Amino acid sequence: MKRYIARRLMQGAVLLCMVATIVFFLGRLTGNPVDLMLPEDATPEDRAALTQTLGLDGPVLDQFAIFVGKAIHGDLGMSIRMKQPAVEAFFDRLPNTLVLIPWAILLGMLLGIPLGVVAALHRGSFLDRAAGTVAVLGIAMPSFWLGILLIFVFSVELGWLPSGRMGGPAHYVLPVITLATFLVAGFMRITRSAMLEVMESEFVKLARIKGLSEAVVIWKHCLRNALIPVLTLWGVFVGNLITGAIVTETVFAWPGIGRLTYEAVIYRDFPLLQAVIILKSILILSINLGVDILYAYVDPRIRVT
Amino acid sequence: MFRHLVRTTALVVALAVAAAAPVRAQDQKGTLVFAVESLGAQTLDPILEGRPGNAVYQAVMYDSLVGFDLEKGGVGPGVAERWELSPDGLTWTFHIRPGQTFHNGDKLTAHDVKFSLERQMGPGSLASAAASMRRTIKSIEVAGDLTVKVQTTSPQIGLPASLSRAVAPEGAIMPKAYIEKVGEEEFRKKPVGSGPWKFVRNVPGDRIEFTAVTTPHWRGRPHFKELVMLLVPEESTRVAMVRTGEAAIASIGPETMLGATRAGLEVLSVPGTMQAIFQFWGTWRPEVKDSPIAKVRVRQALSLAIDRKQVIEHVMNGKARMPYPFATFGYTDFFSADRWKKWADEAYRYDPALAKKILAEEGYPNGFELKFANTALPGTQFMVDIGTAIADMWTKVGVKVTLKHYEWGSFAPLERGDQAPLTGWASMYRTAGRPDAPWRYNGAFSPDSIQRLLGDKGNCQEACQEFEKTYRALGSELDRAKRTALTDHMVEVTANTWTVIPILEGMGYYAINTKKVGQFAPIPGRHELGDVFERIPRPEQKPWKK
Amino acid sequence: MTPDTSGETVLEVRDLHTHFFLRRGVVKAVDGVSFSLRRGEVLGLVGESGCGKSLTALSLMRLLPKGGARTIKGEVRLGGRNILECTPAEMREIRGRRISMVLQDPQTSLNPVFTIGDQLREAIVRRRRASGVPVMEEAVAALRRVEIAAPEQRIGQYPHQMSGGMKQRVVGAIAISGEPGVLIADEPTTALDVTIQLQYLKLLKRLQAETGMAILFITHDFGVVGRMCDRVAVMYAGRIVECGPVQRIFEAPQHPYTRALIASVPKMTGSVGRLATIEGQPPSLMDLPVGCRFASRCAHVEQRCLDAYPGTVRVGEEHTADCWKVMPS
Amino acid sequence: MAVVERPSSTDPVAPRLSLWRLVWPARIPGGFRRTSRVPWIPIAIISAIVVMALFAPLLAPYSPIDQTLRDKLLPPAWMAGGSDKYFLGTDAFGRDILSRLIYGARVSLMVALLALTAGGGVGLAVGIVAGYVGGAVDSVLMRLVDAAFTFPAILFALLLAVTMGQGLGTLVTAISLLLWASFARVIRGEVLSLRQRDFVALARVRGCSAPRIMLTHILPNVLNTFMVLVTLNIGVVIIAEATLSFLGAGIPPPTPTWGLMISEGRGRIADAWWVALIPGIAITLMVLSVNLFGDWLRDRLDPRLRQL
Repeated sequence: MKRYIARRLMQGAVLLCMVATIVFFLGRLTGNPVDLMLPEDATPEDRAALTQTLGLDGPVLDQFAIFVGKAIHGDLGMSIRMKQPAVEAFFDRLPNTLVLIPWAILLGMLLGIPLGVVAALHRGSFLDRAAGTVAVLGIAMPSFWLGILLIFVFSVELGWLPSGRMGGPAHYVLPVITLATFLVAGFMRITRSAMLEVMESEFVKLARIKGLSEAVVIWKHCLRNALIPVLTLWGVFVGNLITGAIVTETVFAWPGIGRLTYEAVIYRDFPLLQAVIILKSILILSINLGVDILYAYVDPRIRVT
Repeated sequence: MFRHLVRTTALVVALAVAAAAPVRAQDQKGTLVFAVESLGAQTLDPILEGRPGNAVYQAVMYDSLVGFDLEKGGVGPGVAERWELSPDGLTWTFHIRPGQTFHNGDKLTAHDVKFSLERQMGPGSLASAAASMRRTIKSIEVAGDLTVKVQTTSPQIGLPASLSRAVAPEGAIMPKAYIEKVGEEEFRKKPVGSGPWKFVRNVPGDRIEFTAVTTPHWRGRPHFKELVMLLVPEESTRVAMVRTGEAAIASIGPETMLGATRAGLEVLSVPGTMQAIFQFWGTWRPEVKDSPIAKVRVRQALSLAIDRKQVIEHVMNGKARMPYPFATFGYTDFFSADRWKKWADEAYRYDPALAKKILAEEGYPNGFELKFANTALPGTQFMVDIGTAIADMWTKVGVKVTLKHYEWGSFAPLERGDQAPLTGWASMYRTAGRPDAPWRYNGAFSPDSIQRLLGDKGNCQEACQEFEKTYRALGSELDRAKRTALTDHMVEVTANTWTVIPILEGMGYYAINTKKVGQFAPIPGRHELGDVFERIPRPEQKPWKK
Repeated sequence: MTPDTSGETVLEVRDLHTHFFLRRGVVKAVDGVSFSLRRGEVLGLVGESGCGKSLTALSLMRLLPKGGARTIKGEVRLGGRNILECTPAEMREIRGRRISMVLQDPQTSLNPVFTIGDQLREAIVRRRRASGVPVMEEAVAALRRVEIAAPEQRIGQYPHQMSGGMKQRVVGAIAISGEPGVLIADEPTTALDVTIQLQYLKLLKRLQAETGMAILFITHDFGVVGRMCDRVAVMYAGRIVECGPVQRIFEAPQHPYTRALIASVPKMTGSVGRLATIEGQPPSLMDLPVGCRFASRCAHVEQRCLDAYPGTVRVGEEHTADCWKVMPS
Repeated sequence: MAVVERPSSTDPVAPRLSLWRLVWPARIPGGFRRTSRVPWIPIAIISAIVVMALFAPLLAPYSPIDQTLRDKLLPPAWMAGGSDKYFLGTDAFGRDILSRLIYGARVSLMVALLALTAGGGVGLAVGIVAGYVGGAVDSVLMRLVDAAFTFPAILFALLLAVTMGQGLGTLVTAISLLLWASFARVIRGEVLSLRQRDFVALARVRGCSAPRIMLTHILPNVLNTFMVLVTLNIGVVIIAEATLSFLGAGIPPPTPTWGLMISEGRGRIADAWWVALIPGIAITLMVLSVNLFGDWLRDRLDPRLRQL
């Protein structure tokens, strides 16, 4: 297990280097943030001065060397737009996104797993197709569209819920629903297929031979096994959610890292963009590693190897 | 008798209390929530923020050396009550309004003004005009507590305007003693200004909170107790928040206006905030010589093909106006506005028949292929819609429009260097509403400017030379009448080249929940509300008229 | 190995029909199977793959695979009661306690995410509900009974930590923990190594002797039949074609199919999984002939074989065969 | 738990008749197994949209980009104020929504086709090579796949859009980058198991070259899986297109795409709901249908495929 983790960490480091390099050069291709900071009638002189002030005037390769040198020491530069260390800006906003994600996953699972079980139990029947349709509906709607519709219905027309911003529990409802609908289909599908596989297995037959009740057979013997693949999806889903948060956070004016990333692109805030993508990758990698370790505890077969 | 006296005294006391206390309590109360699409850099240090952000949220807590004409728009008194130019044109003297204080109690003096201007020009400043200021300002002297003298290297007629928030953010006045005492870092965390609102809290990516000053302020004493500015990037969400009352005011685009009105919201429009224009790139270059757009009359025909009234009515929902010539507005300084208004109404009319005729005469009876870059500058996303609309109108007179869309960040780099990607193209562009026309003209037409739409140093022909001459003359002309004549001439020379063609004069738009705020008027030409909040009444004080 | 004919009948199967209803048609996998099982007896059920052996077993457990399998006719009398008429709840009471089963593949028969102890305890707890004896001790005892060394340690282990043979013993322990009167063993040794096979068979024998349960032993291995069984039933294309005491079947097989089977197994050691020596294929279960199902492969086929199915003919004591050509005794 | 009791093992003699069975007559007593019933409704919807895309110029009553500003924001014909000229109403430029919807199908499907060909093709190739060749090649390719999974694809698309400018090419590139890794991962898994099979071993014994084996033995055997992946990912592409339009990185106006139509109409839900709602419903129906069809296809062709 230790060797496994060590290997994963090494792989992660390599990945990060790749990601950092790609982001750096891709970012530099996209133009100078100075253009977005100056008014349209600025003089060339003002432009040159500002470029220099921001340290964007050297050759790209030199800039890259400086970036790498600093990055090794954990310094990912200052946000150009906010004049704040980029790492700090990221961690300022990270909690706001992290408070959203567990609820979204929880809601996604609460809807997706029972739907998957029901679909598996009634494979091929009307219920199966109905459950599948409901789940797929979640990925069939663009989330910004869903978000805007939800705001229109629940906050403007009905006045039940606030339309945006962070705040009390009520503020969480719509963003969490928007994020979760996206996950239901995934959870439902994997639960269904895992359940189908498990339900045909010999050990379930043996459980029945023992005379266990159907409830125990399904919800204990089958589901516990079916949950293993569900768990592996977590890593993927958290990654998706962090990316998906871009849209949701924009629609609901949620000051999280999704929104921050989008702003970094739009304002050409290179240091911030680099920092955000690198830190996000670290986040996704560690969540995946965490899920794998957790996986080992749920599935005893992996624990030893 | 005694009893009577007691009773009277009690009554008097009660009345006095009743009179005094409620005044205080009623005077400032409630929270004014403003939802805005962008909070810029969201920093409270003026030297780190550009113009729009400064005008949105820094303006509420900082005063500018030169202020506004609240009625007409353009320049007016600010921290300085008045200013004058020495006869040689090299020294501006600013007379500071007495009795101003910063939020920490310090008096605002000439020292703060000198400090602030120098800080704007200093090395750590991201002010867009920092370099220009360094070049033009020779020295800044404190001539008494309330007098500042600014010496310039050459006559700078436009200096006061460039220190007015009507034009630029560089005039923001910061507290010298405070910054020197606590240092820059601390100042950025706990900023202190002299405006009618005090800083409370800044939550990055979410909001900035202010509280009203309780003492009288020359800009006006706020009617609300708190002011919260929310960052809500998605427009439909902003409108939803105004509808639900989560926000009182939200910035919107013209496309949302109709919906907001139908939903029972008040829609406020700020006249003269920008001009949407289209312009032709590198028409003077030899390689474009044979291209249709190198011909003045073809360019004019393209303008005649645009039905501006339709665009105003349907794209801008009626909340826009026929434009003046390029970069000029009703409030433009030293400018014969009425004359040009008449001229523009004629010149910018819709005459597709004439347009087709001209095209035929110029040898394009079947139209030609026009490459058109559609783009929108930050904050005016509707420019894309205008571009789409005029491209369609050109199609209708037989021009084959090749439309390419650019996000602003990728368009801006194209106009620099040899402009190869843009040469021979037409594109959407914009000019912000500000009173000094020459500055903007210089940026568009000067042979050493970035855009150099009439020619560059190596290839400056008739119109280009004429512009150059007029602009130079304007730089040192102190006489009002002559200055106006020169400005008019500059406008005429360039307008007749049909290289930069206004489409419409745009406005700033706000959706307002009338249950949350009372009626107020914006400052003409000033899109952002940063200098307006203190004058916004509570709904019970001045209800909106239906 | 003389059959003990004195024991009471614990399981009686009469005219069992279990068919698969598929879109393409009906697969008559079990089509009129009858046999009986006496206390303390081991009945071997032998036949090629796909002849319906396993489905017969599952029909008895009423654990038919999903997807259209239904028992449409017949009787399964367990202690005098037709369990095909039981409600699902009653059936659960019966499973594990009256009739139990050992599955073919020990690798997949145990739930990988629970410990051996957990899975054993589930069976024990159900049987004893409020028993005073600690369940744990009983689980250990159950493991010891199936000859697992160091059961105290094993009980906390997961299935993947054990060998195949050991797992099959655990499965056995679970199956008999409810002290069932009938145990169905569906090819329990097929997946095991030859040496372990022998051990396991011995264990089964011993357990049977101890508890007196009846075993329905399903196999395609005549060698195992000889070692384990008192009687044997030969199944072909959904029906039992011959049934009798082991010795008689070996010495004097009556049905041509049985004869072919035995002939193809030199010295009773090989398997009959794939019979290369019998020409042709078994008939499609979806499209069974009217007559004898073996007719298409039988060397002695006659017209009557094709025209009608031969009845079950008693050919000796406890010995029957379904063939037109056998002589009733 | 009566629900979970298998109907097949209930009383064989007299199957219980329940209301449910009457309502759903397919489960008549002794009825046949009903798995993977052909999803006719989704197939019909998909066919309709494909027909719309193919014959857009014939079907659309108007040009999708011609503006009639005077007729802007007309509601659908059946509503008060609607005009018979515009069955589904008009948008803010007075363009016919029905025509834009029809042409939008064309653009959306074009994007899907190109992105799936490019992204899916690369994924297929990478998956086959990684799975078959194995060793260092496999490790390197799979690390690349991991990197692609770590890298937020939407951001990548945004970056590309601001770098290369918006357009079909950018969009297709961006979406392909989003797709290839998941294709590669699934295909590789398939190939790994195929490699163990006899016919591959036989081919190797016969002396077939590696490329030949990959092309003639492996490729045909993963095509089913590939088709299922393609089908299920059509929805992913359509949603990605819409999302990128929302973020301002999709196909620029005035070209009609469904995503752009929603994006342009999203501010008007209160007063002109049809502008955003109609294309939204179209997207939802299409993606739903494609997914349901894909699910069915997967059950038919490749039941082992788990998700996505």
